[in-house]
Amino acid sequence: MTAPLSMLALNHYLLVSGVLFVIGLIGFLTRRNLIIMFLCTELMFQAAAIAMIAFGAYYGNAQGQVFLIFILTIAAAEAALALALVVALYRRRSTLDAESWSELQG
Amino acid sequence: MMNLLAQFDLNQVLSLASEETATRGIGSWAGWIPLFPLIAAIACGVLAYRPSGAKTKRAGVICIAGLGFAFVVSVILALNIGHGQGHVTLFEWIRTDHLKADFAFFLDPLTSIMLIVVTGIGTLVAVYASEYMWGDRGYARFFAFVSLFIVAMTCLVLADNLILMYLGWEGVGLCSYLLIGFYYEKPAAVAAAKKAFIVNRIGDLGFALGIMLTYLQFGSVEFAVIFKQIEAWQASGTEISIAIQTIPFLLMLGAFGKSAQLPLYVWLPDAMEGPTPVSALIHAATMVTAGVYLIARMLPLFLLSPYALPTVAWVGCITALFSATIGMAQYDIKRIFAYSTVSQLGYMFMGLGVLSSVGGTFHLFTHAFFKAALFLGSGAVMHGFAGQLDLRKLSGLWHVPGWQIVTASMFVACLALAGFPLTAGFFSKDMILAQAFVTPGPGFEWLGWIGLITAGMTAYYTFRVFFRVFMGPVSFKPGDDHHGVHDDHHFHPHAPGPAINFVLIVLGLGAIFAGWLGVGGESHGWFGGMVHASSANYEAAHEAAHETGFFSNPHQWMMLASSIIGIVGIGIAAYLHLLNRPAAERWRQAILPVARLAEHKWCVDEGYDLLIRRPLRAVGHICYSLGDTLIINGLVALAGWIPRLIGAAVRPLQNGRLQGYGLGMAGGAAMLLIIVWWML
Amino acid sequence: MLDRVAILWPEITLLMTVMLLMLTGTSKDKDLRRAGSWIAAMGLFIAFVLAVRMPEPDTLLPGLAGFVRPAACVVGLLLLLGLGSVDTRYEYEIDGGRQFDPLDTTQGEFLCFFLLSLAGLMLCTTASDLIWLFLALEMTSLPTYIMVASGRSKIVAQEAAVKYFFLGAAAAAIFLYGFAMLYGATGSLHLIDIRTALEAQAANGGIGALAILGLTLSVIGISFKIAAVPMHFYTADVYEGAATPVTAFLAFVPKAAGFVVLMLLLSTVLHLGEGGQAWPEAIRVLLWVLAALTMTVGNALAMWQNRIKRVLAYSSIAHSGYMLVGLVAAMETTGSAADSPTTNGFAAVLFYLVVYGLTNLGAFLVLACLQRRGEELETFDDLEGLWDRHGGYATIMALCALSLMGLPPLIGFFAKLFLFTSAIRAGEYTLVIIAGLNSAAAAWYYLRLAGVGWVKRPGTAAAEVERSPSGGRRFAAGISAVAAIALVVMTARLITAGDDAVRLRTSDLIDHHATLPDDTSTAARH
Amino acid sequence: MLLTLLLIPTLTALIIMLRPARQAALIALIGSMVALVWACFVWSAFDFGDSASIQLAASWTWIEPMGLSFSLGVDSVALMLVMLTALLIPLSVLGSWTAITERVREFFLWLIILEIAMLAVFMARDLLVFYLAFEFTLVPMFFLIAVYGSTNRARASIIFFLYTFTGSIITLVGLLYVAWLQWSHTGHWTFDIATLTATAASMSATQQAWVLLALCCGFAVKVPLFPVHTWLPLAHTEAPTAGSVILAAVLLKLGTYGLYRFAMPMCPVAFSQYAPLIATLCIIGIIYAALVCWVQRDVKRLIAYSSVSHLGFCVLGLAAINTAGVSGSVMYMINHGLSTGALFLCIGMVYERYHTRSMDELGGMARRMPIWTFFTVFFVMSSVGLPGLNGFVGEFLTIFGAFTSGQPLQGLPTTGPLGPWYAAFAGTGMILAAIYLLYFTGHLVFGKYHVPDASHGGVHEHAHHHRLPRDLSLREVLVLTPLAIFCVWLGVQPDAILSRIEAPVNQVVASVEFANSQPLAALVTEDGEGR
Repeated sequence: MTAPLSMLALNHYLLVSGVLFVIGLIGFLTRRNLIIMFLCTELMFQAAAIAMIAFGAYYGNAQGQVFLIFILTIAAAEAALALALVVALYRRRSTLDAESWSELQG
Repeated sequence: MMNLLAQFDLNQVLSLASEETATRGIGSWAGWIPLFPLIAAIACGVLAYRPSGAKTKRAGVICIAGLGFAFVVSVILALNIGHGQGHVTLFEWIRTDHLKADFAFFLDPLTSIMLIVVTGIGTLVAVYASEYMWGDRGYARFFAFVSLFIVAMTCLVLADNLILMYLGWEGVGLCSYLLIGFYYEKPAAVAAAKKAFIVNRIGDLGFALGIMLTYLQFGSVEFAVIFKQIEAWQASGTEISIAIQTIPFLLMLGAFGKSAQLPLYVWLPDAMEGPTPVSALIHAATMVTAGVYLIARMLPLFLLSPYALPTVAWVGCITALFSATIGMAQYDIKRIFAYSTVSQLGYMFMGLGVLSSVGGTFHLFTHAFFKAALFLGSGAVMHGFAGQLDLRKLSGLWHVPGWQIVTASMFVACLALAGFPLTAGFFSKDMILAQAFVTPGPGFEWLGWIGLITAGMTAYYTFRVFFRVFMGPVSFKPGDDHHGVHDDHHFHPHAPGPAINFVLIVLGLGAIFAGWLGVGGESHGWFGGMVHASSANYEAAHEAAHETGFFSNPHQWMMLASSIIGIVGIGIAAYLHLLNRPAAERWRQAILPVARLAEHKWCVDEGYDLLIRRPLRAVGHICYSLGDTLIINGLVALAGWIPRLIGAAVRPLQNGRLQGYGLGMAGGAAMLLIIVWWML
Repeated sequence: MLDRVAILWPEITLLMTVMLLMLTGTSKDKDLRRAGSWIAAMGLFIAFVLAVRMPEPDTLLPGLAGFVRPAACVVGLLLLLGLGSVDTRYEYEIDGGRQFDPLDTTQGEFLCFFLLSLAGLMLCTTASDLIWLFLALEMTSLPTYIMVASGRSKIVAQEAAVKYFFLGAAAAAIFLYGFAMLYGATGSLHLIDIRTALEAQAANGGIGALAILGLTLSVIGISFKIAAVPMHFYTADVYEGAATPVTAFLAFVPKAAGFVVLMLLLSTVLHLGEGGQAWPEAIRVLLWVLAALTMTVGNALAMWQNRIKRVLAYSSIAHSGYMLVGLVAAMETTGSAADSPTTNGFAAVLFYLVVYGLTNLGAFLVLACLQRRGEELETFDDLEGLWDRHGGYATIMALCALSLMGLPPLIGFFAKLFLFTSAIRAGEYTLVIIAGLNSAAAAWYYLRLAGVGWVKRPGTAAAEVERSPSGGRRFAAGISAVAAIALVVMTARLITAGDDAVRLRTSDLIDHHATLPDDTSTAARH
Repeated sequence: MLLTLLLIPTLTALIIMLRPARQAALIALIGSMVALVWACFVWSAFDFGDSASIQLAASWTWIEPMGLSFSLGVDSVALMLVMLTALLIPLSVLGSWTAITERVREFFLWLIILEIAMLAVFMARDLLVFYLAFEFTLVPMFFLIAVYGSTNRARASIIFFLYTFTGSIITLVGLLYVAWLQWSHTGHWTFDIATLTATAASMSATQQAWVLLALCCGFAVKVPLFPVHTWLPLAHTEAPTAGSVILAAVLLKLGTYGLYRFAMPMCPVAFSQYAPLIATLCIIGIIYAALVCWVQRDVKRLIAYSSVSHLGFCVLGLAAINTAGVSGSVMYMINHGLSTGALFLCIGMVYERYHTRSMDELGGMARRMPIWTFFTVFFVMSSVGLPGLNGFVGEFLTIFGAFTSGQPLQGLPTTGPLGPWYAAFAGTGMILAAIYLLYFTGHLVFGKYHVPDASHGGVHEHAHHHRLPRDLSLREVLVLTPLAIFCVWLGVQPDAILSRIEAPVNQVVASVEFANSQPLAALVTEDGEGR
């Protein structure tokens, strides 16, 4: 294993993952298209993955990377599910606009 | 009721061995007196509810038998009691370790006098009513209530402790409510009954608080214990605490409520709505004298505080004067006699107040006879003239055939009431007035002079009624009460029957000869002896009176002065209402404003209504509409609405838009992070 | 790694049943397809038998699995009964002569997702590290998204699925980030190592800010599963959109998984608070605020609803709030012998979970059993005069509603009682008062729910209400109503089991990490 | 022994459920009569020698870790209230024989369940069993009002339920605090009333004040003390006859019994500290409710407000903290139950015939219903407090207690926070009682006879369902006579009850006096305190 990450380098990685997470969150809240919204959630997942890797490197043990692998698998599963759902929705409402789905309220 | 009978545990009553005192076991007979009227009450009650009850006279007979038997026993007791005392305990009533009150009777000469008055007049009224009430739908019900009244009154009089007296006190209040409201279909009667009960209740509150304060100071409510304690204190000369001195004032409140004195007299004139026998029995002779009996019984306690008896005297005097003035201006015969009763009661209280307990009680005794006669006489008039009571519409009854006996007895009773020499009223009133001038007390001379003036007024208004109704040209208009249904134009009065005449004769004789009981011997004859032997006697100031009198002997002087005043009063009445009736109208015009005010009873009723009843009802409305529905329910509804308000605040966020939810979640998460960050 | 497999037998049986169901689900033979639910029931029963006998896993709360897994299986069985035949339209068409096409049928798959989600819940209980937690949570929630989407053919089901999926994914991202920060603060993913690291940090100068923030983020993320306040927005729409049996499933399984994971996560900082308090001050305040907000908002919003499913949705939010009170109360610090089971916060939460699961299930299944013109019941006027038309259902609904309200003789009261006693023991008087006032406010709509069937006469809408075909639902609803009364007798055993379940793992066991404590006592307990 | 008293009504309830609706009333009557006979049997088995101690106790462990055991036991005060309940249920069943026409079986079912709950409350020796039954009485009462009430019954029943439910939850928190305090001292959980009272009495004054506040929240709402009484008139006007009889006669006594059993012994120092405040609330309640009574036009609301005013006396007796006051208050609980219950029955009988309760439409019943008039005037006089009838003894003793409380009585040092002025103001309540009750009698019973619309009155008598005679039928007389006999018996012979409840009352008063005289050194150590 290479020398563990110095505190300074760790902060850089964490900064990147933080920014990535916030971008994902904002994208999720603002973009109307369902697929884009799903991609934003994927972005948030990856932000967490980067943080995981950074901490793994900082502590010099591989647990972070193990966790990454599982994050990717779950992200893939969710992608499959999301796309299936989006296809079903498109067949029903022939629009991908998130605003059209507001029948249930109160 | 049946249950009550079982409780009486007959053998105990009959057991001749009475507890403490050594009289010839006379106390145990006392138990019988309330028992018989009670049996009569139950029997009449049962009769009242059987449909056939109204047709037969049986109820009247049962009631007369019950009361008569009680009267006989009372007379035997009065003869045997001499100057001793009797005591019998029937059963334990309230027994907590603090408060002990048994259903026990205490008998002494004062009680036996009262018993004679109550049962005697009661029997006579029952005889009168058996004919007077005949034909009325509630015939049996009337006699049930009358006998229940006698039970309550005898319990009151015989009670050996204040709480049992309170039972009798409220019992008579209940019976007067039921009897005043006897014609329950007349709204005026129902209102009068309600008014009587409530005003009495105000007095009873004072009485109840008085009982509690007595218990607090003396540790017991039984007379024997209280009097023994007072004697011990007087012997040792211990200083009397303020609390003890307030007890008489509280008891006085109760007495004035029941005996219709100044502040609480308003219910008595309205009580005339009830049947006349009721007015005669309850509102003239027996119930209204309960207040006098209470003060007479508790006289030693009243003597403890220097200001109690003078207040009693002054209230009595002012009430006498006040109601005499109203009495002069009324036109309804029964109302006039009602105000005269209030006035005479004022005299009795004055008598007690000026330490002439003999005078007070003797006046009570004689008043019972002649006032009952007056009421029953006016009842006969009312019965005969289809409910007509207005003295302007009746005249010259003396000449109408069959009405001579009524007129004669009315004449004798009026003489007694006016205090004509040698009649019963004369002797009793004279004792009171004489004592007023003699006893040293705050302004007692003034009392005497006011008493004399009121005596004059009494004479005037009594004979105003007599001359108007019974003398002068014969002319009458029937009233609207189609008791005996006759058509109007050729109406002929229906003369009173034998029962009514017999009772009027007996009462007339009583009105004359009752006076002699209190004359002779050094202390007012047999009657004086009896009163002095009881707890109500008061010796001290009596002998000292002889030397310093206005003339050589106050009694001779007073006899002279009051007879002059009486005759003058009668003379004026004769002139105005017999010889020159239009002159009466001219005099009335002369003092019109005062006359009209007096007619409206000095607007006391309206005053009470304005000052007390209406504000209370207004407060009631405010409490209900504002207090309950608005404030409390409002607050409760508000408390109920808080969760809904929070809901309303949060609800817009639930608008169903996906990104709206996302925003909500992100915002919430951020807020929580800030809180946690702030906590670090 | 092999030793961990030894404790996973119940989950393995479920997975095998899933495989079997996938095969039978698509077979041409009609009655083989219809037998799917029986196979699932058999699988669940075997899982239950195994779960009871499993040895204790070597995790922070070793006893937790022994309590939650059997309970999950029991409630799972009832849910399965309640499921009955979801989305039977395709089956009708087959009967009506339509040519069977394996691609279109959803019956078999639906049961598979059902069992997978349950397996996910059971996996949560034996998690010993963050990865396992994350996977188990995702395994619980992913199948539910599909069940919501395919459970009902109406469009609202798809809308509910969309909302549920997207917000779920976002929440997952949040708690994943939290896990990352937790890993960053302690350098290990194993819960036991995290605990020792945090104990060390607590010993010298308090737990680090990164660890606290990591924990907060994960708590917020997981609170989506239990529908705690900031994350509660989806609940009403999803519960209303999904088919009623699915809603019943949603009301229990994700919530149970959420609370189990919360307990495991929070037990890393249990008893590490400043000055010997149960929680670090920041975490205590976080949980306190979550509990108070969830209760109040849940009840407040439930007041306004006129549709029955939305009322039950908001009432389930409120119940999460009550359970959070139990979390705030946590365990007695001294762990002394006198520490009676009834003042142990975590035990109260577990007990409440089981009781809430059963009674809420009953309420939903009554709705599932009835239908109006083929559609599910909507508003209160559908329920009017239920007593005159379907006496049994009115009684079940009344019993479940009154038990949810916490009316004394029923089991709901004892559940709330244990919460109150543990909160009082922890000194959280204000929270207890808030919980009390909340359950008083909640009484309004529960009373409306219970009383509407009895008090009013059947109106026009209610006249058309009649029974829905499947028999299983009636039986399941009946059992849950009986549980509301009969469970009172079992309270003593249940609460003691709960108390043993949440015994914190003492630190001395950590060194011989590898050897499993062959504690035979766990088997005997049930 | 006591458990069978609970089992009999449970058995009746089961039989009612099984048998057809026609027979429900009969079964309910037989069941409640059997319960009454058994209650008399319990009365005879009860040894009044040491009536202060808990007798006929029996207990079964229910939730062992919680220390909760289903334990029953009764001292003479509780026995009196058990007898009152056992007496009133058959009478109200008989009273509503013809009143209920549809959903008959559920009506009698709820009535019997209500009886079980009430009996359990009075017989409970375990705090939680008391609380369980205390709250469970709400459910049958709720359904009785909601299903069988008159016009806006839904609102009234919900307000009734929520008002009491909220109050009792806060009481639960108070009780749990005491139970927890006991656990933190001794280390084992128990809800036995005796042990908890001992622990509670040793609490510090501030703790006692808080616990007292919590207890009062629940019980004050149930008693209806002044500010929290508005649910009672609503519940009464909407409840069916049997419902309002039970509500007035027994359910209100749960509050006063709670104050007697828990508030006084558990927080003696705080209770005597706040007794003047409680007494003032009672007096305001007495006068306020009496004045409001006077302006009512709806007869049932009038009697409801009169109950608020009367129970003000009852709690005043408790606040006096001396033997006379407390025994007067216990007497009052029983007397009020009898007389107001009977009044509601009388009103119910008129309502059954003319279907109206407002004084504007109805009046002068005396002419057509003489027997009914006798009973109504009799019970009015009993509740006005006429000596010789039962109302007087209770009322006089409570006012007497308030009067002598705090005054050095002849040789008997009585502690007690009140004084003569409290008694004086409470006394005005006696006058106001006379005013509004005679206002009621004046309108409804006496005065001119008028009926809603004459035809209706006539038609009604020959109306389709039960042809009620114009005056009282034999059944109705049978309902009222036992109550009348009890009123007279308690009025003439109050010793029957006073002597029997002397011991427990003295015990409670002594415990409060002892606690007050105790220097507060024996403070609860502070570690038990939470954060």
